[in-house]
Amino acid sequence: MADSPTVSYAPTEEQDLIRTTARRFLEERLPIPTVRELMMSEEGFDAKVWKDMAGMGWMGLAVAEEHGGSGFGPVELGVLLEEMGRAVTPGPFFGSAVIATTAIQEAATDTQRADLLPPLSSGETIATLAIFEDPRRWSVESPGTKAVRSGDEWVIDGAKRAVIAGTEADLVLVTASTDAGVSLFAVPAHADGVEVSPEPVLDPTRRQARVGFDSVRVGDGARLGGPDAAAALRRTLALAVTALASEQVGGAQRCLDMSVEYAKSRHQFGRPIGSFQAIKHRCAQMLMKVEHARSAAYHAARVTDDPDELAVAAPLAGSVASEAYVWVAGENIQVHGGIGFTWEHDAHLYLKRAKTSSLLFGDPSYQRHLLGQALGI
Amino acid sequence: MADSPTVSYAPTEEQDLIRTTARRFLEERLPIPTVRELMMSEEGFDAKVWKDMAGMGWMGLAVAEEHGGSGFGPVELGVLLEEMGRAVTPGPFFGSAVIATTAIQEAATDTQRADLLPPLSSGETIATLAIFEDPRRWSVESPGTKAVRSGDEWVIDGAKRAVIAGTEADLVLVTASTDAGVSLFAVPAHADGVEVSPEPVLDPTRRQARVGFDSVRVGDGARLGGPDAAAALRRTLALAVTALASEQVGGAQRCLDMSVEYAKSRHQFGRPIGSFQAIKHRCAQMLMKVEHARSAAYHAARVTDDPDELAVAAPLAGSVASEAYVWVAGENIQVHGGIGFTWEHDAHLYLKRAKTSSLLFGDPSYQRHLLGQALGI
Amino acid sequence: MSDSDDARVDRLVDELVEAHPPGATSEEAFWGAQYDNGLAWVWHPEGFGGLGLARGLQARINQRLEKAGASTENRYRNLLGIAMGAGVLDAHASDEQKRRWLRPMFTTEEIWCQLFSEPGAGSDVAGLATRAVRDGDEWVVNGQKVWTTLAHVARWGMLVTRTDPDAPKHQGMTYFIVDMTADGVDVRPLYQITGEAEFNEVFFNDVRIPDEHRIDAVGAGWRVAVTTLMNERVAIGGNVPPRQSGYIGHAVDVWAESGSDDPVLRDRLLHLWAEAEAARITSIRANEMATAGIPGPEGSTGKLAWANLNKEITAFTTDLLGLDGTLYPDGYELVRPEGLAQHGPQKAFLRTRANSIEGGTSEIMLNILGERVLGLPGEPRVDKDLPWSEVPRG
Amino acid sequence: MSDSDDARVDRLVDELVEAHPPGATSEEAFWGAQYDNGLAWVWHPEGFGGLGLARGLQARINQRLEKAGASTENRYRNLLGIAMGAGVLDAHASDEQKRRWLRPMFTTEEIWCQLFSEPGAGSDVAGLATRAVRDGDEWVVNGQKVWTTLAHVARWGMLVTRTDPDAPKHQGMTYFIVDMTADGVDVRPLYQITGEAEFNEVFFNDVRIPDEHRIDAVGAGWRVAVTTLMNERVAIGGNVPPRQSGYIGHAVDVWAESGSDDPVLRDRLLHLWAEAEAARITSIRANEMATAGIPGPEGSTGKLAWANLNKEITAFTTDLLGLDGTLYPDGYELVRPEGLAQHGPQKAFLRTRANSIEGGTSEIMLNILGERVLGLPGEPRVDKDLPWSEVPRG
Repeated sequence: MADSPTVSYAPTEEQDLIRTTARRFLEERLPIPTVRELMMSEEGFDAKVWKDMAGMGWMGLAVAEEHGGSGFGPVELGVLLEEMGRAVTPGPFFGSAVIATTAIQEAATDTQRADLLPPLSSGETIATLAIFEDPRRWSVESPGTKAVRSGDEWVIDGAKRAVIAGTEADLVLVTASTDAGVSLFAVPAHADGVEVSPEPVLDPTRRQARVGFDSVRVGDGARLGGPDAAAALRRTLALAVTALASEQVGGAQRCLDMSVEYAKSRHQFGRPIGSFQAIKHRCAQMLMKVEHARSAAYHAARVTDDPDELAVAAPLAGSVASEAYVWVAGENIQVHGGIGFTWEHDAHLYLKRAKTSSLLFGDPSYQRHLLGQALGI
Repeated sequence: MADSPTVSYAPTEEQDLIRTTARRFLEERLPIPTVRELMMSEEGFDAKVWKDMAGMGWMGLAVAEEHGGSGFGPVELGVLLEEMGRAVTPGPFFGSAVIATTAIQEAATDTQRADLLPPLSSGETIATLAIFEDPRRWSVESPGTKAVRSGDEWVIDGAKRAVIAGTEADLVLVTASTDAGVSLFAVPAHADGVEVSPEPVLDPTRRQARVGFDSVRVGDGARLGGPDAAAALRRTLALAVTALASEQVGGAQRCLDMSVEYAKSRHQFGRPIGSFQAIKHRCAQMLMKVEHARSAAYHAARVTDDPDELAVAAPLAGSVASEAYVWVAGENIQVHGGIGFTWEHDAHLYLKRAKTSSLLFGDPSYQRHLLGQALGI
Repeated sequence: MSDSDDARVDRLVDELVEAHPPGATSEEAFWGAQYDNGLAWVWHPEGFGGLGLARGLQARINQRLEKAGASTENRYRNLLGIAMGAGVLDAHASDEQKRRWLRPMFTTEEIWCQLFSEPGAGSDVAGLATRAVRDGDEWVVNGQKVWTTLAHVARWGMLVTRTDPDAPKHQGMTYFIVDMTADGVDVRPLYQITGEAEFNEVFFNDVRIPDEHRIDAVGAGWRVAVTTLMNERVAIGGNVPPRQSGYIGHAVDVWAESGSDDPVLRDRLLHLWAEAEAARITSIRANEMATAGIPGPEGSTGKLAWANLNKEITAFTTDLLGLDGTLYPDGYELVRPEGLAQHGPQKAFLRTRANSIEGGTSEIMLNILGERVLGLPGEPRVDKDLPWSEVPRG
Repeated sequence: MSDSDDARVDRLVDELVEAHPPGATSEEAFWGAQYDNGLAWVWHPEGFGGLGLARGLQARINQRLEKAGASTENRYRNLLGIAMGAGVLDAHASDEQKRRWLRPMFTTEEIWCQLFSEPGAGSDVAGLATRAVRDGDEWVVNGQKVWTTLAHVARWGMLVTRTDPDAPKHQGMTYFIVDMTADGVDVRPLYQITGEAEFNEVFFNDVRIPDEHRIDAVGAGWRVAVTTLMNERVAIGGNVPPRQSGYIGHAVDVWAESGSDDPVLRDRLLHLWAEAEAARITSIRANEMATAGIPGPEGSTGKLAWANLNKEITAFTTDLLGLDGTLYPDGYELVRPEGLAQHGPQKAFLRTRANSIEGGTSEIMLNILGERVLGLPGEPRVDKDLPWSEVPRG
């Protein structure tokens, strides 16, 4: 077994700046009360805030400058997502600026990139990746959705679920089986035959849709990259899992902070509850899990250029961060007792985000399965 | 799913009597210091004590009176084994009086029973069941050991491992593949071609041997029961797991008692350590696990006449009691701190017994696999 | 309980049913007659819904009534009154108070609720801060209670208040029955993370309670509260669900529907199944022991075990749904639930998070197991003898 | 540390190696010369094995020495002396004491051991009961210490004693360097559940220590002990093992050898692999932060994490062996182990049970994380200000 590449985990000044700027923006523009309003609203996000996020250059943070981005990489994107996770930021950012944008970067031709990325980087266009169909199948291979050639067009039929940002998207990237394998097509959300139905979601800060394709016709140029996009799609998911892990760390850290704060101030039996070992040791274990998740997430974000290492690091981060966040978010409710179980308290926003995130790209045991494949175990 | 049969778990007066008598005998004749001597000795048990156990009627406790036993059942045997587990009683009792005796009761013909059981009930003969070969295969089907017919004899070739009481046994019951399936043969330990090699064991209070069979010739009468003993052997193992569960409960309860005792008397920081939640809550969790294991063990011992229910109850007891005992025995060391890690302290005797017991008939996940088969899950 | 008692209650039940055929009698009327015939709480004295017989006989009476087609629904409809309130009145109230309250309680004409927990007094109920100040032959109550079931439909509330802030916390409390329709009582739904409100917050703003609605002596409130909670235990214990029912049964169904053959998930399911079954048999053993009058440790582990199991099982079931586990079919509508609706897996996952908090947190249950069952020493107490007003709070 | 310092130590190392070619010099002689040239503990003052430079430079020196073929084995052979004892002497001892002890310590001519833990003082080291009574210019010591590594080969022991039983526990202690060959010092092997004795019990029976072997003031023993333990932390931290090494590497090997394809075991293995790798990266992050002078929470979780992981991994590996997991190939011979022998899975399973006890129990580590890292309040202390003689013990 080769040892892991040596990388530095300490943040650069630039990364610290991204963090402080992001935290300030989110505290001012998307404080929890605002998040709660949006999560109960029809749209689920605020177009004005979205525009201003774009103004901050967030949508193009990890996009090349030639495509209207700032040319940063997964580490900087991770810092931003950590802050968004901390603030349970609602809206299509993850679906569009992370997943869909990555898919285009990984799968599309140069011309297609030059065509599609700028409006995404500027936030004018919101895109989504529609890939999953069977609720327990997270593989990109041979989707049930089919694309058939007819003349110089493709006709797409099928249905996708768990389409993050599907309700907000103008552009749908959809995977479909062709004779050549699995291809990725860019389809306008308003194209004939495309039906987007919002789903009732456990985590109302991150909307999902089912998207149906009924003989949807697109030109040949709508196929992103070559006939077989499987490898690009696998890499896209690995990068999505890596990015999500940073968001999970941010949320888990916030849960730990809430618990520690409460354990210091809440008194029962004439003592702060944090002076009882049952609570103190729980918080200490939360700290350990958060730090382990952080390590796995930071590592994955730093090795994305090394395909072999990413194949190990991404599912490592996915499984560790998912389990840590779900556990910490649950224990945060327990530390708070009754109040933590109320709608008015914020603890549940994190639990719902945590549980959802642990399933979006495959549950921890599926992530471990991928890890095992990479390790030859 | 049919509900479980209604049974009573409360002990009868007779069972209470068996318990108190057993406890007194073991405290007088096999106190821990004696156990420690025997566990470091060549033989590993005391023939004199064995004789006196026989005198108490223990070897025949669950054997029919017509075969020299006292005609009690698995519940009474469970009570006795619970006490033996509490005392980490060394010697071949479990291998001979439980496993081998059960195998004969389940597999042998009336004549063979009438022939073999009396000397076992009286303790004159010590027997063992040699069944396992591959370290991770606990199924009775198609062993590698073969028995071939030659004239009016059988010729047995093969090797068995993890033969409990193999070092003490006069009579070896060995499973072997024949054209008809898997058969069970009774072979004298001193027969030509039988080689018994003692193994160095993790739990020195329960000895094991490898037993080799090199063209061992036995008469046709040595085959116990019909040509295919698979069903009888499966039932034998289910009953062995059931019996072992009671022994595990006795050991686990003793670990809990040791921890509670120590937590009350041991002071650190001017307080009994049991007043710290870290220790108090640990002990409470030990209590819960012990009680759950007891429930599963008692239930299994009470439903042995109902094959369908035993198929559920035995692996239930096997998995729950194994996990509980291993965990409780480990935590008992933790509660004791440094002293619990020393050879001179008794905690390790229980840990070693617990770990060994959890593997003898298949680890907990194998037991759960059997449970799933019975439940259709 | 002697056979003659068995025979007697059997006869009385038969007579009751004959005189008031369940089919032809309104439930309220039937329950009134049941009360008048001493078959409501058979261990209560005659004239107060009982016959002064053994408590164990009530189960026999209820079974016989159900067999005869009579409803025993009132025990659920007015759970806190019939299971807890009645016990409190029986033990601590004056005959006049019992006469006023027991019969309409049993007929469910008057629903009861319990007002103990407060925002500042959760695990530490004895730390409660709701004040009652005497004013002539009335008491004036100010404060807030939480986690109150049925408060929005209740006529009467069992209320513990602080009447002497300068006494140590366990003293200086007084117990009242408060009219929930009185001025200054404000009941608001308390929404949970499921989006439903099973509970209420109750605010008391200068609520006046006549002194004759005080239960037991001034300052005896903690003793009365303990009686209430003990009756809660008794009420909550009792019949054990069948094998593979409830959440684990649901998990098995979801597994079967999923058609999955993933061995890792299967092992997790079987692990939970085994733990649940062992806990279930433990409850059966506990009941058997309790009936035989030998309460052992088996009895004390159930609450803790089921809290953990319900949380783990429902979390597993949600995972089993895969991407469907990220959905929430009912949506978050912030409503009061209709009765005891069967939860889908996702709502069950959220709802069970409270199982390790409600009715005693798992941390408190572990203390109880450690101290009361295993006899381990308690924590050093910093609040026991201080005047309540000087105990640090927040 | 400035470049000129880097350059200077590089030059001094080169000169040392040139003057005493490792190949042609005995280890003791070389280490002696290294000490005399101030390259032993470079942050010590000149004349005491150092040059008064930054501590961080020592790593650079050691690497350069190793590259030049010189041995740094003494740091392991005399771990407790060179890693801990030297720090204590540097911080608390007189120049005369340093001159007496530092050089032979570094050359390993005199091995050192640490005498803190007692049967009655485990997690609560400050509760120790070994008495030292002044008698003229000597002290007479009686008591027992446990878990002492190397005591059977050590010449000197770092000993904390109780000299004033009537002072509060953290006061009234005094620190000595005791001659392990003195009359009345009785060293006995302490056998573990593995059947091996890595540790010793040390009994003191009227052992006389000259007052000039006292470290720091009478009553300052706790302060000196804390210095020792802090040096222990520094010593224990440091280089992180490569990925999939140690117990998890062994588990993967056993898995591969077993040829098993059991998906449940595979998931368990991968779960442990992931946890171990996350903990390992956390240690790397911790080192990076520490080097950068920003000690964060990463640093404090390692001991706890590895204790749990080592126990779980070795338990898993034993399960992986199936029936072979019930064997104990080495047997229980009650011997002192030869060096740091590589354990088979079963012995590793037993040995790691102590990982959550030795060097601070996991319960204590959780307190430290909770209180020092997260800033949670401590337990109410019943023993802090009492005279030690009145603190309940046992």
